[in-house]
Amino acid sequence: MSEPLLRVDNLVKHFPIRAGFLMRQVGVVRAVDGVSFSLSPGETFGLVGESGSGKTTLAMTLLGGYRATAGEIWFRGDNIADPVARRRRPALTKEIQVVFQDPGSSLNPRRTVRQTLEVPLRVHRLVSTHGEAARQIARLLETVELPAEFMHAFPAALSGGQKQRVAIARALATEPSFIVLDEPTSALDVSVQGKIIALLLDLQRRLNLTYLFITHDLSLMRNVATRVAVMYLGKLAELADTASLFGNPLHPYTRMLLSAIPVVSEAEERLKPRWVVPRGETPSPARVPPGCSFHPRCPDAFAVCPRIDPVAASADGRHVVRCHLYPGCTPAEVADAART
Amino acid sequence: SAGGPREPIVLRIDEVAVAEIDPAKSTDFIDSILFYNLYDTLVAAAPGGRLAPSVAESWTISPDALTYVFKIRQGIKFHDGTPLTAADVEFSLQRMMALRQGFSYLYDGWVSAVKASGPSTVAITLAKPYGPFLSTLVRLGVASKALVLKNKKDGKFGEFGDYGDAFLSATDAGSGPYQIKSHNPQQLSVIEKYPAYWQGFAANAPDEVRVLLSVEAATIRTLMVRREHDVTSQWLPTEIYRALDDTQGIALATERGQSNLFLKINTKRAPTDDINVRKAMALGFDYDEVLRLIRINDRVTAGKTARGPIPEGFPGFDATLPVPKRDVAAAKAALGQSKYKDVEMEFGWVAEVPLEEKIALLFQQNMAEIGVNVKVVKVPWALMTEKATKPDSTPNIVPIFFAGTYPDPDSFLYSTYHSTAAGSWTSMEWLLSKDVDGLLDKARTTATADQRLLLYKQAQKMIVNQVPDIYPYEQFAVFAYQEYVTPAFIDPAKAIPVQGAHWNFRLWQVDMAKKKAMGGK
Amino acid sequence: MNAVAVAPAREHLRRTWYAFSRNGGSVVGLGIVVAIVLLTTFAPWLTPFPRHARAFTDFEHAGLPPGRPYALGTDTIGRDIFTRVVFGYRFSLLLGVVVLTAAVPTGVLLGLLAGYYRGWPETVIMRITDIFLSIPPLALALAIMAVLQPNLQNAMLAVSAMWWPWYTRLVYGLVSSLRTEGYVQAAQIVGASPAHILLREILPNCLPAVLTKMTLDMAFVILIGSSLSFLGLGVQPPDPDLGTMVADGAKYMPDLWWISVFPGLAILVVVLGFSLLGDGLRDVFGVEV
Amino acid sequence: MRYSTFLIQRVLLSVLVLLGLSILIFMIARVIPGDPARIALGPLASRSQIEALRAQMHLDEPLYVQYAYYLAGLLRGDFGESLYTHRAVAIDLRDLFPATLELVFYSGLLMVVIGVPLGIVAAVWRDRWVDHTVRLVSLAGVVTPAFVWAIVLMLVFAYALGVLPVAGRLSPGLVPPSAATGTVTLDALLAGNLRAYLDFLRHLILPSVSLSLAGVAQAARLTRASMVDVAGRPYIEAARAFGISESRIALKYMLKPSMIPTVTILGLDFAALLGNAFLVESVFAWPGIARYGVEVILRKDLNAIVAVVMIMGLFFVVINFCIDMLVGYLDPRIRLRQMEDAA
Amino acid sequence: MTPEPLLQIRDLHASFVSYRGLARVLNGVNLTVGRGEKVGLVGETGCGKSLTMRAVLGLLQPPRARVRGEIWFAGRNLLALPSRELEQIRGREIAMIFQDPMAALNPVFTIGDQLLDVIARHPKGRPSATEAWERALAILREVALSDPERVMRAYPVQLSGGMRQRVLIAMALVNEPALVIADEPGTALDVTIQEQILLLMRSLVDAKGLSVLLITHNLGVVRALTDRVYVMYAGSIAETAPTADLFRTPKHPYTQGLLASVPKLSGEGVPRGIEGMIPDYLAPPPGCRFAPRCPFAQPRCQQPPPWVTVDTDHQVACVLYDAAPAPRLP
Ligand SMILES: Nc1ncnc2c1ncn2[C@@H]1O[C@H](COP(=O)(O)OP(=O)(O)OP(=O)(O)O)[C@@H](O)[C@H]1O
Ligand SMILES: Nc1ncnc2c1ncn2[C@@H]1O[C@H](COP(=O)(O)OP(=O)(O)OP(=O)(O)O)[C@@H](O)[C@H]1O
Ligand SMILES: [Mg+2]
Ligand SMILES: [Mg+2]
Repeated sequence: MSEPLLRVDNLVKHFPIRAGFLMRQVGVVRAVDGVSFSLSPGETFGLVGESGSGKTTLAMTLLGGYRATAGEIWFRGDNIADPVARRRRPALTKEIQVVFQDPGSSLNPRRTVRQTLEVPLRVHRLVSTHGEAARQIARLLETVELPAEFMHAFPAALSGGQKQRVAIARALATEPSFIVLDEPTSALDVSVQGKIIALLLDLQRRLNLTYLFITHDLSLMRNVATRVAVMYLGKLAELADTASLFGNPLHPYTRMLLSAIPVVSEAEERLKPRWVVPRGETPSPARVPPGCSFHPRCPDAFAVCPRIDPVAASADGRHVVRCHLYPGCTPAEVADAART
Repeated sequence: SAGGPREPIVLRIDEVAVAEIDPAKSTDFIDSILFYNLYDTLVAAAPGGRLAPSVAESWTISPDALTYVFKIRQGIKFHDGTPLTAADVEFSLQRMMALRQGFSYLYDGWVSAVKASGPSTVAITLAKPYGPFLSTLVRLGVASKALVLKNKKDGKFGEFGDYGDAFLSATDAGSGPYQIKSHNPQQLSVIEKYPAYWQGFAANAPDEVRVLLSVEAATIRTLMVRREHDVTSQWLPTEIYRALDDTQGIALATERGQSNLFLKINTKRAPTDDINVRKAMALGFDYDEVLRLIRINDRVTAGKTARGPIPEGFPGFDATLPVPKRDVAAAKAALGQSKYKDVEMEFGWVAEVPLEEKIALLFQQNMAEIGVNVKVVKVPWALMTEKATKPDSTPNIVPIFFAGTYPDPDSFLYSTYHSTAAGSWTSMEWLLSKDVDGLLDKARTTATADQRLLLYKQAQKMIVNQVPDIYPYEQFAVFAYQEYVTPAFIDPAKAIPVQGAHWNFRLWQVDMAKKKAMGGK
Repeated sequence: MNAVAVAPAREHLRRTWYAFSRNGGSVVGLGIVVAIVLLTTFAPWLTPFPRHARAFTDFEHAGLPPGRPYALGTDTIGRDIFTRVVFGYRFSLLLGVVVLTAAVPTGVLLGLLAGYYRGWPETVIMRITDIFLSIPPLALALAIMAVLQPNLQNAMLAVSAMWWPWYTRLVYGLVSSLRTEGYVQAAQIVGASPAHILLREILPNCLPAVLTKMTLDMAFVILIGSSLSFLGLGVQPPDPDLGTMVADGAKYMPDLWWISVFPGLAILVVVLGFSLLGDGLRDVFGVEV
Repeated sequence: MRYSTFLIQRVLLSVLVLLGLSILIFMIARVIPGDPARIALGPLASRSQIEALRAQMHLDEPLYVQYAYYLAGLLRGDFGESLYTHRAVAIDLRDLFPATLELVFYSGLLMVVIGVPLGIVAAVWRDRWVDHTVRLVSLAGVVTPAFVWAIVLMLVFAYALGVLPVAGRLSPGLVPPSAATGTVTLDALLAGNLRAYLDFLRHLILPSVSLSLAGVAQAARLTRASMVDVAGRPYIEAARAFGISESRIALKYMLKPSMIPTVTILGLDFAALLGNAFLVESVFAWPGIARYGVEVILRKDLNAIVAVVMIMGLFFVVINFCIDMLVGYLDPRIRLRQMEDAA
Repeated sequence: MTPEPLLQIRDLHASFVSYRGLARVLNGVNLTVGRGEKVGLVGETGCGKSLTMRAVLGLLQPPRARVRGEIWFAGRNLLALPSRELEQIRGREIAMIFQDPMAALNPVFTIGDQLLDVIARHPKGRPSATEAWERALAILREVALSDPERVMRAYPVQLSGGMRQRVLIAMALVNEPALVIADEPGTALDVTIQEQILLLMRSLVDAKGLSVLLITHNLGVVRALTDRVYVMYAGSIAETAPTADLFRTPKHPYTQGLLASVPKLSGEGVPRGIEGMIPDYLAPPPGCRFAPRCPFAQPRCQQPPPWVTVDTDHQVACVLYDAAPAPRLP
């Protein structure tokens, strides 16, 4: 395997919780709680997981939007979790880009599409003249399938999907090497989504881009990701090659997810695992259950689950899972203790 | 009527600025009004600028004019009931000289000793003969030594502590016809009758006088019309006097012979250091237009054309000086003689006195007609006093109203034209003339009154020849008053040409019945 | 695609004018401002007594009510009020425009910096702002005057010196809440410089409030002319200045009401003009197309 | 980090601000043109008198020495003596500050109680006649200085109609309530003297209205502008879709987010009233500190200048603090941030 | 069996005044939701789905927007209703779940504050404070928000996108309106939660006889939840059919393209979507607005397309099926 482009090592991001007018800190949200993985150049790393499990927080921490509480993020040999190191590398903003989940608020309501798109072009000196910028913006809009006239529009006049396309155009503008796609197509219809995804894949192939792809649409994930990680309450539950994950889901949560995928044909229904009835409530990351955090909802939970947090382990070195059902996941000494 | 408490007679007046009631510090117009009502002075100013006995029943002057012995009147009581004695007079003068504020400069360097001997004799020894000395004693208010020392605070005057500095700024220790009831120097000062006053009161003299301080002209006017106010200050705009005079039940009174308007010309700054320029200015100024400017209505005006630095009615007035007249041709001719070509000058007027703006603009227009370019600048009073400290910063021309403070020509001339006064706002002419100094010094050290008068006339001629000022007009102070009030000075025979001295409220009268009838509140 | 061929400048102008003129008031406002500018430019030819704006006294005709030939009456010096109002616009507008162009950018910029950067820049800027806000304008003006020459330029400087903190405070408050907006984060992530983020992303979103305050301040600045000229700082007599005319004339109410009422109305008109204009500009900077 | 930490930090910073202010105003007071001794001694003082006073006031020493003297006095609770009233500055402040504070308080109340609702009304009925009227009238409010309002109101209500008193805080006949706090409101109410309080309110109407009109107008316009801005936000449309009544939308959903600029500017306006009240005070003979402040500045009354400015500065600091609190209350994002800063 | 209609949109037109001219977005929308029916509305982004719903709620205000047509709801034409009466309907009889969860929540109030305001408008009268609080917690739990107490006290910034979305769903459902318009309720949710919510909506609909109008891009969700689907393109309805029908035999070339664009779980790659893009509303093509992108376009497409009934309850606006002309919708 080639040298990883990005390696995340035991990354932690906690938010304090405050309440009342005096805003006392009453607890902590463990939004990201010890996540490790690495990305090779050119791959599409899928990140799925339930809402609030910390995907966006993870992405924002990679992007430098939040300061990591602990852990390391290595990007091309630099630990960019350290804000000082990040500042030393201004080019990071060119290399790492993002398309946000929420198109409405990521566009400045008082700036036209053109003004918004011109920023990355100018910042990274990708264009020098006014006319060149206009041409480049028209080209960008064309790649995201918006008519060039839209460059004069304000976000308020765009539909949700149109806004998202502008956001994608903005991310593409810097010709980055790594793009975080935080639910980039969730506001788009399937037709446009198809085009955008195709475009993103084209670009990836052409420019050897690496994607961190966050989505709830597992059907889409199935088709774009090379590897998929499943996140649950700030931790990775399972990480595997796409085919392996969809074909042989190990973690009960993964299975629960896959069984709930809405599909459009009977043929696909048959591809989903046996339906696992979702049960219980999603725990809050502010009050993570002890032991395996999934145990209250897990159909297969057993005695050790509420007491001990499993560790990640893999039988084949590629399909990693964090569940007591699998060998190696129960910490050795605990397992020993349980045996005696 | 006997029996039953009578409704107190209240007189309400107003004045600008803060009121200082310490006799050793008071100088301003309003200070003077309160001063003369709260304190008895050693010598009193009388109508026509004469001097009259007061606390000093009589006095004798030694032949060398260096020792003055005063016989102190017995039976005068301070407001706390204690008798006034020679020791109090001695104390008051010493205190004034020690504090070195207010009018103390009149004694500074002149008085070498003051000594009370017994309850009724005070001897003051001078370092050299001092002609105006007796006149200046109209500003020596007698405070109770015992009371002041009882209320002294810590201070730098050794056994005298702060010399009652704080105490006398808050209340009085006098023997005058009125005593402090409440005093807020910025807002309202209330004085009430001291019934045991030795000289008595007029029949309907006010029991209480309320002095409202620093209130807008429009407010005073409203209060007057609502009959919630009795007598205005002399500082209202002409237009308001006119309106008040048109109001039923309100009349205007004027008071003359106290004050003069000077257009002080800086004789040490180009181009007004050239006497030809100054002559041109004086000739080019339109004195008649000034009269139009200060005219209130057909009956009342705020002044008349002046002849020189001293107003008519004040000791030392020189009736032989010519009445100035505008003569454009002569002015142009004088200007032609000047060494300056394009004559340009700065006219600084005191921002607090709106009337001066009109004078300034008139002057500007007049000068434009003879080819002099005048730049008019508005200067707040505090800045003006600062500018006055140096010839370079003193504007070329500044209008200043000056009122006599003791009944002697010296009051007008010395602080204006003597070199030692230079640097103060009274002497922005920067005359610095040895000859004038000589005459003024000589007049001071001359003992006999007639001789002194001659010297002062001589000095005035010499001064006027150098054109250090334009004298646009002699100011008549105008007051509006309710017709149920009779001010003491309404009778010209009773007018005292010294700032504040005639505002002796014990002689004023308020006709309460008439007031009721007129709807007074 | 021929849409790109549309000249962006013209396109922008068209949009701007559309946004501006959609609200009829702003066109009226522009009209008023333009009319006043023209009126003052050609004042010597458009007023009946241009001499009255300079050294001139005529106590014979002082305090005349509106009528002929003095349309708006005369003041206590006998000068035509109409003439002086028209000439007065010159100084008042100059004062207003100069002060606001000096104070607003300064204040806004400091507010942006303080609101955006946490830590010491915020503390330093905002506390200095506090100090400046606490100093009485009069003291500040006098102090500046003491150090510099008392002339019109320095008067403007003095007023600007007391004006900027208000904008700093206003913008600071706005930026504090705007800085967490998604688009600000987005701009940071594409690598936009802080200058860009502050000036292009955040500033436009502060403009409505700033513009509103500016139109009102136009009035306040014109009025402050009167206190300045009292200190001998601002416009000096006989040059007319609207603020001074209003303040001084008030003394003669109600008899000579015209002395202060007409200059007051004149200020009202120009401020109304600017205010309507400001509303229009707000629409131009606004979110809608 | 706790919010209380933020509060404590903020208070400490305020003390620092006051210290900085004292140094700055100390210097400003000394560069203001004019010789305090000369001004204090009055028109006719001689040069030697002036020299004597200058020495007494340490005016011939370097500035930092003067400041040290001043600070030493301050630590003894001594503000020095006013050259203007010849009284202890502390006494002047005690006499004058409560009256102005009271006037300013009621004016501020009017600004909020009248101005903000007017702004709301104008925003809700945007582009209708109510809006146009409010906007035009508020402009008139802004372009007319408080001083002119004072005169106009006085002429109408006291001169022409004669329904309201003109000068002072209480009718002359009325005994002033015991001067525990110096404010009539508190003193009268503490003493249960309702008659005095009502009389005071009658005296208060004209000055407080004149003083607050510009602020009322400003409040109305600022409120309207930001309400209109907020009205276009999606969450307002959402609230409407949930059937929240228009009045509740206006008074809650639009008002709170739109109050940030209004609160900021109005708060400062309020604090500035303390200094701006001087002409109104002199029209209505209100025994206040604003007039005193202007006089002492013009007379270069060093001790009084510093003391008055420090009092005003303290007021500003307190108001500023309240603005910060209020803005934090209005927008939780700001509050969250304030805390992070304190951390 | 066609249920009694609850919402009936007839020939709805909407246009916007813009500096470049008039944008005619909605171009004769006809749509009916029956009582107790679950209807899906799908269509490409920007085709006017949200706009139609805003028109229903009376949120399109002149002078910017011009709306024409009829919107009948429970016997009243909403477009002709005075605003006060409309206010009574909103949130009680018709509730809307907004597309953009961040923007739709007021940033300066806590969730609790906003939710309680909605609860206070319960048609059966205002509940007591504790009752309202309980009801709020219950509904938050129902939309699968764990720790509802924290959510109630949180400000919108403190919640994840999905959490906000669920809060909005809770706000819409809490008063049990007759019609719930859900504008992309699932976009920000993971599939398990989405499923949970869809189940919840379905159970409410079934239990209380509510109607649902579900707007979404997710055709899988439409298939799972709805009884009937409308397909919209560029401001008008292209096709409508019972759900199963539509997924089995889509008629309109646009519908066909749309279905073909859905990525499949079988993993054969992401389909490329329909060629071309949605027209510019300032200058839409005459006749059928889809014609420029249609592989079957013919000269006849220059005229407005006919409204053809191809099967029971299955209608399509396309000349391809014109053989059996059917009367236009009433
Ligand atoms: N700025 C913040 N302050 C406090 N808590 C936060 C903040 N941002 C996010 N959280 C909390 O962190 C947790 C993870 O949020 P995050 O946005 O990362 O979830 P997500 O996986 O992206 O969810 P979704 O799929 O809904 O977007 C949530 O519980 C959220 O409430
Ligand atoms: N205020 C407006 N002014 C001008 N045009 C508008 C306005 N609001 C919406 N539009 C236009 O109307 C069209 C339809 O918008 P709408 O929001 O209804 O789309 P949508 O079908 O909901 O799309 P999405 O699925 O992306 O949310 C868009 O092309 C948009 O540009
Ligand atoms: Mg997220
Ligand atoms: Mg939509």
